[in-house]
Amino acid sequence: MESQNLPWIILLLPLFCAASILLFTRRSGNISALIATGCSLISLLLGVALLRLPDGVHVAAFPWLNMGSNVVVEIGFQIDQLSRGMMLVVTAIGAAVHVFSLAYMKDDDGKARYFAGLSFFMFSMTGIVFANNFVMMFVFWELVGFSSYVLIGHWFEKDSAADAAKKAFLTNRIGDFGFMIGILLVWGLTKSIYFTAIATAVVDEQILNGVSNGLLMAMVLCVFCGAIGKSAQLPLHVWLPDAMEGPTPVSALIHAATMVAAGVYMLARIAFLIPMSAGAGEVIAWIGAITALMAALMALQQNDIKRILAYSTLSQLGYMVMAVGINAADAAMFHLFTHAFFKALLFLGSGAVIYACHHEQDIWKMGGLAKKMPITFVTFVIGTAALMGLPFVTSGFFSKEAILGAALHGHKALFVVAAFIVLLTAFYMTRLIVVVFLGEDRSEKAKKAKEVPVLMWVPLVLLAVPSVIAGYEFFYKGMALSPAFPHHEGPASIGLIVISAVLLIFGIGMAFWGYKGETSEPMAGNRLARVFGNKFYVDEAYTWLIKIFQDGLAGVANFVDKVVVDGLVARLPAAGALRLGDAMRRLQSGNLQSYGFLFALGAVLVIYLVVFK
Amino acid sequence: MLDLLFYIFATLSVVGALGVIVNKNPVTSAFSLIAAFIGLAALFIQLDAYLVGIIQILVYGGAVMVLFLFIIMLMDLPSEERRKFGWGPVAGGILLGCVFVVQLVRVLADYSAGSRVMQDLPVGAASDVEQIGKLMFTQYYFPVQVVGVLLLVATIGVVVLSKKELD
Amino acid sequence: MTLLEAIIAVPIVAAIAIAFGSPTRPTAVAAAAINLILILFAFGQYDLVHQEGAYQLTASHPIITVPDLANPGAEATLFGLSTGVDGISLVLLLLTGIVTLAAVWVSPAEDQIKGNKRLYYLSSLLISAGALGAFCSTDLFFFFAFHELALIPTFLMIGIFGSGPNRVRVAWKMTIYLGVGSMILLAGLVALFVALGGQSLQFVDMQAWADAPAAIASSSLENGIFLTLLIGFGILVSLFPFHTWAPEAYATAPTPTAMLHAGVLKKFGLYGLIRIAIPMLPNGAAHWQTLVLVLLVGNILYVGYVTIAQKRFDLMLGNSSVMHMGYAFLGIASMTVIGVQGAVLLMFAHGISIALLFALNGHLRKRFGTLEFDRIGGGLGKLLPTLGLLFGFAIMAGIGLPGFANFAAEVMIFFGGFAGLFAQEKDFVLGPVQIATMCAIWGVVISAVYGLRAYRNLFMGPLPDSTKDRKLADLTLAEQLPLILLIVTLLVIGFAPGLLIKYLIPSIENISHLAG
Amino acid sequence: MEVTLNHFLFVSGLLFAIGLAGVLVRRNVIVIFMCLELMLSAANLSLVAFSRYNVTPGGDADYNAQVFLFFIITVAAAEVAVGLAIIVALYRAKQTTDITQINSMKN
Repeated sequence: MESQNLPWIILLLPLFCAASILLFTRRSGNISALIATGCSLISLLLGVALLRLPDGVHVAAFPWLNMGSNVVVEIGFQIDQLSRGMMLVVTAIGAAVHVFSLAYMKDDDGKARYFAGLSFFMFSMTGIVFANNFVMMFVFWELVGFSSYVLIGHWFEKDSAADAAKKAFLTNRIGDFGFMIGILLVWGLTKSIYFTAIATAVVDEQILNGVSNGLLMAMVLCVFCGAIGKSAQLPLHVWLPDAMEGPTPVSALIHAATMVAAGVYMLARIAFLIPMSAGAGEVIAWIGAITALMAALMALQQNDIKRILAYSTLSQLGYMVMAVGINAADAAMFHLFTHAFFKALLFLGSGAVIYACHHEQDIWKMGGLAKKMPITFVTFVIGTAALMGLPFVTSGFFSKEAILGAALHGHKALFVVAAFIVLLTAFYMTRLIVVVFLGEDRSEKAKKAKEVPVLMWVPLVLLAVPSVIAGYEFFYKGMALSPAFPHHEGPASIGLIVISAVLLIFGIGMAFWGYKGETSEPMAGNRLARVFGNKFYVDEAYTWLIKIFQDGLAGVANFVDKVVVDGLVARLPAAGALRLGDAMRRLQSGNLQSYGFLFALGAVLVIYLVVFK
Repeated sequence: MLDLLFYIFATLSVVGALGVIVNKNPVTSAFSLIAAFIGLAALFIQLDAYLVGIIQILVYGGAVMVLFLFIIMLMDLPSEERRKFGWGPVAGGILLGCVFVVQLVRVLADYSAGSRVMQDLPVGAASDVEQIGKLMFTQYYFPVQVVGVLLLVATIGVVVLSKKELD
Repeated sequence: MTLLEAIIAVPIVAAIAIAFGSPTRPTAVAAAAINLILILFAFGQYDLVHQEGAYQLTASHPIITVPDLANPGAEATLFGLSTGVDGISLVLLLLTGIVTLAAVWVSPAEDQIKGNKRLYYLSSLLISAGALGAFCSTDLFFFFAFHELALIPTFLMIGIFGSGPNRVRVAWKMTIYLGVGSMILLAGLVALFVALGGQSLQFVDMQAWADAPAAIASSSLENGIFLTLLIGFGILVSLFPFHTWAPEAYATAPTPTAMLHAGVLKKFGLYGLIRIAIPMLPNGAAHWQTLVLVLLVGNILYVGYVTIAQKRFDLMLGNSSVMHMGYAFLGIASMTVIGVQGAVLLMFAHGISIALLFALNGHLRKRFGTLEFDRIGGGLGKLLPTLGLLFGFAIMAGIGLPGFANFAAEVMIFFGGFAGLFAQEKDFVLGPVQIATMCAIWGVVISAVYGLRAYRNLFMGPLPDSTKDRKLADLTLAEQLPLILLIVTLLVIGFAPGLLIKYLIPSIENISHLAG
Repeated sequence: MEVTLNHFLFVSGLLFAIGLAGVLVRRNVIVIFMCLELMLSAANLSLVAFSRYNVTPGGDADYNAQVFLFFIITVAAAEVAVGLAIIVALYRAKQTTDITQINSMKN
């Protein structure tokens, strides 16, 4: 096998898998599941093999769309540290999720559709990771949105799932609206859509000198719009929590580890563009920070185990976006990398809990699961520790320190926000652990819970390993990712560690103190807590806005179309013609002789005009 | 002499024509029309168009008018009843006829070539029957065939139209 | 008889055969299939390498000749049955061939047609013949006349076989609307013919006259002619605000007619703009560019919101087809090679996808008798999984998901819109084209809103009690085949748009005055 | 006064005008039909007159016009046959020959 063909195989294998399920094994869920899982395992192997491919290796590209005028959109591959590392994440978590799903979706009717969707997602995500140009990235960008639609709407006969799928797709489309304009602006200004060519033109040739800052800012922020949609940043964050209507393994793969991180990945790809415009980075950083803060606050008062994790994902994505905004794309990618493992772990863990509790998702109906599900409990705690950034022993610690360090150097206000979020994270995650795993069982379902089957806990254990070690130097050496792949290079400063450790302990302690032994939400009556619990009423506001601006506008447009436009353009002339015809009809008596008279009169007139005039 | 004959036959045809339109009874109208056709035929003969004149009498005065009379009698039509005699159409028709005649007079007054007198035909020239026959069966051969087809179609059409079951 | 003449003749012959008693369905399907094969054969005959996008496979039967002014003693054709294809018409021929086959195929079996069964099949073939003739003609008269020919069967089909109580009224409305459009168009074409010297109705000769320096002396005359043509063609393509005939007509029309008209025949107007108005009146086109941009934004945004408000699937489809015409107009109005290519590709892609949607619409109507979202109530995904799957493909194609041809076309149109930025050197300013393009990109969001809403309301959610007990048959294999034909076409072109674009590029680069 | 071409033309025109007036004045459809025949014959007269007065270079009459007249007569005969058949059919349907009563084309 030519190693240059490796990326093509990684890209197309899942597509063929999805296509063959769609075409041939649609009726048989089990065969489909095995095909898809097999493919994902092969992909993992290939993903590891990809690490050996050198930087900038030439991979044959497919000229997908040759528009003429020297604009060619290729399906091409940019192989560098960034894409190799990201590919490892995608294939590794993809494989874990496939295996987990084998058990989780065992008795589902739409198993074939589910696995086809997963495979198709793997294909799309691979495309994003490998993309060497904007349009190709956009193509796969849309396709991940589509596969996410299919998977969120997997249980489409539930109203909530159907609505969530639609919401996710549409919200992403709004982001893509900006993204497309951004791509066009970049193309219009730099005359290229290829990342390397743009980088050369922008950084080396300074082609953008002299372009007004307003236009440059519009360009950067429009591209960033894509990330807002895909990575669920404010104000387009609303789809991600709702996306939890999908099966839990899907949430782990798509809505925690990979797809939502694509926005950050894209920003890291084009990080060189951000400093071109004064102020754009600032905007990006603040959007990220506010998203992180608000999401963390919302997470405090959620009662659905998956939603807590969803808001935590939002919060972490906000971190990464903030890091990109302050020109620390390395730190962002590092956090993306580590976060992918432990968040996937947490989601799969929550999936195991939900599975054990017979699809109960309310944390107040669980409790005391630590004894019944020890493996799940231990791995979940490891994931939680990584998420909180427990110093020195978890991967999350290093990556979060990298971001905090960058913020401390770059922007003090952002640092304060970020540090506060450390506290909040520790609080809500501890609350989750305490309520779900400790104490007494609070429902029949929780009482009957038992450890999940082996197919489910093995992925948990496997994911727990990188959750711990993915921050260390040796991990990168082993994976041949160093030195260019962003990773930990020692803590920024002792002070930073102390600050975050104090905040961490404070958060954990508060949560223990507040939730130990409680059987229902102790802060239920608190007005502020209610605001958090209701997600700052953003969804309600959006529903209202959509009602006014979209449906209202549509209604008005429809009315105008029926009455004004149709009236002016069609009915008014039609009425005029009818009136005129009515007048003319009086001449049509039906009497032959009057016609004859008129005819003869006409003849006489013609003679007069021709002969005598 | 010939001029006198012209005036006699011209008067005959005009009076016959007027008779067609003033008579209430269609049978009388038909007979007036025959008179007008005979006058016309005589005028044709005066123009040395013997064949045409004879055909005029045979076809129009004979066949066509017999057909008309047949139909009139077949329908057993009474004379036009005097119900709601409309002056409008009568006045309009007469007015238009008069206007037409006035225009005719003015046109003819300006038509200088019209004041020619008739020249005698050259002596020894072929008769009109021969000449017309030659033309019809050489130069106008194809139109003659077409007219033949037309007559056939008309015949069939009449048969179809006259069928009782027509509805 | 050349290949192109055969392509035009096959449906006409088949229609005559059907009128005289040939079995309807087999004849029609066979004719459509043969025609598709002939069209593919024409693709093979077309020389991409040497001809640089000129008309090929040409044939001419002069009807009236006049003395050639440029070449004393010789005769020049004033008008005659001339046929020929370049890349643009070739792509549209393929569209016609595919949609005709699918449309004839989805036509109901004879015993399900109420009324004259021969007329039903014959009309579809005649519409197809009219479209093929219009796309193949290189003579202004036949270009126009073939299109008119196709309008008659359309009228008959809607008036006789349409659904709903208003079918006759709707048929008249559409026919009068299109008749007025054709009349305005005819006036414009005559004016163009006279303004270009009145020597020839042949495209090639007219173009040669138009390319001469100062071909039309007065710029106000040129502008006036272009405006007339724009309105004439615009009415035929349902350009805002002349669009209100379309949704009702498509909602009422029987399935094959809706497929053929929305999918193929409507593209005639756009084809005319690309073939005649833009290349022969470049200054007029430049003069009215802003007006066209305003109108097409009306198509995309305004009609887009109208589409969102629809509560019946067929009306929604009709409006969405109007909306998507705005993209094609944008591609043309951008006056760039990329944009015009995108417009032609969109004509192809939209033609296939809207035909697909109307076919599915027909299947739904057959099963439910209604297309109101509220009365169907949703949840059909479990009940009719195959229909749901194909429907999903169609909806996703309609909203421009990558992988379908629609996406490639839309991307090209957007790039065409921004290609103008290249023209300015350092002083980058967003012009009206760019602003219109941004509005058009918002249209992508709008189409996702109504597309997904329709899918959500029809196929997702719980099954309502009203449909729970009904025995509804899923699509049979015979019913699936034409749909799959259309879907596969969209996917193939979506994955490899180059298959068609390589035919388009040389021909479109030939159009003068397009920005690179 | 010697008879000139104009005399014939005037008679022809007069007959035509009378026929025209008859068509417009009379209500009996058969009489109207007769008037039409009269108008055709009147036209024939001018044809023959021109034929006789516009001599060929040899001094002979121009017989082309007379051939044309044959065609006119033939067509007129056919027309009479068909027209009368229509009138009979119409009479059967409507029981009248009054054309003011035959106005189904209205509305």
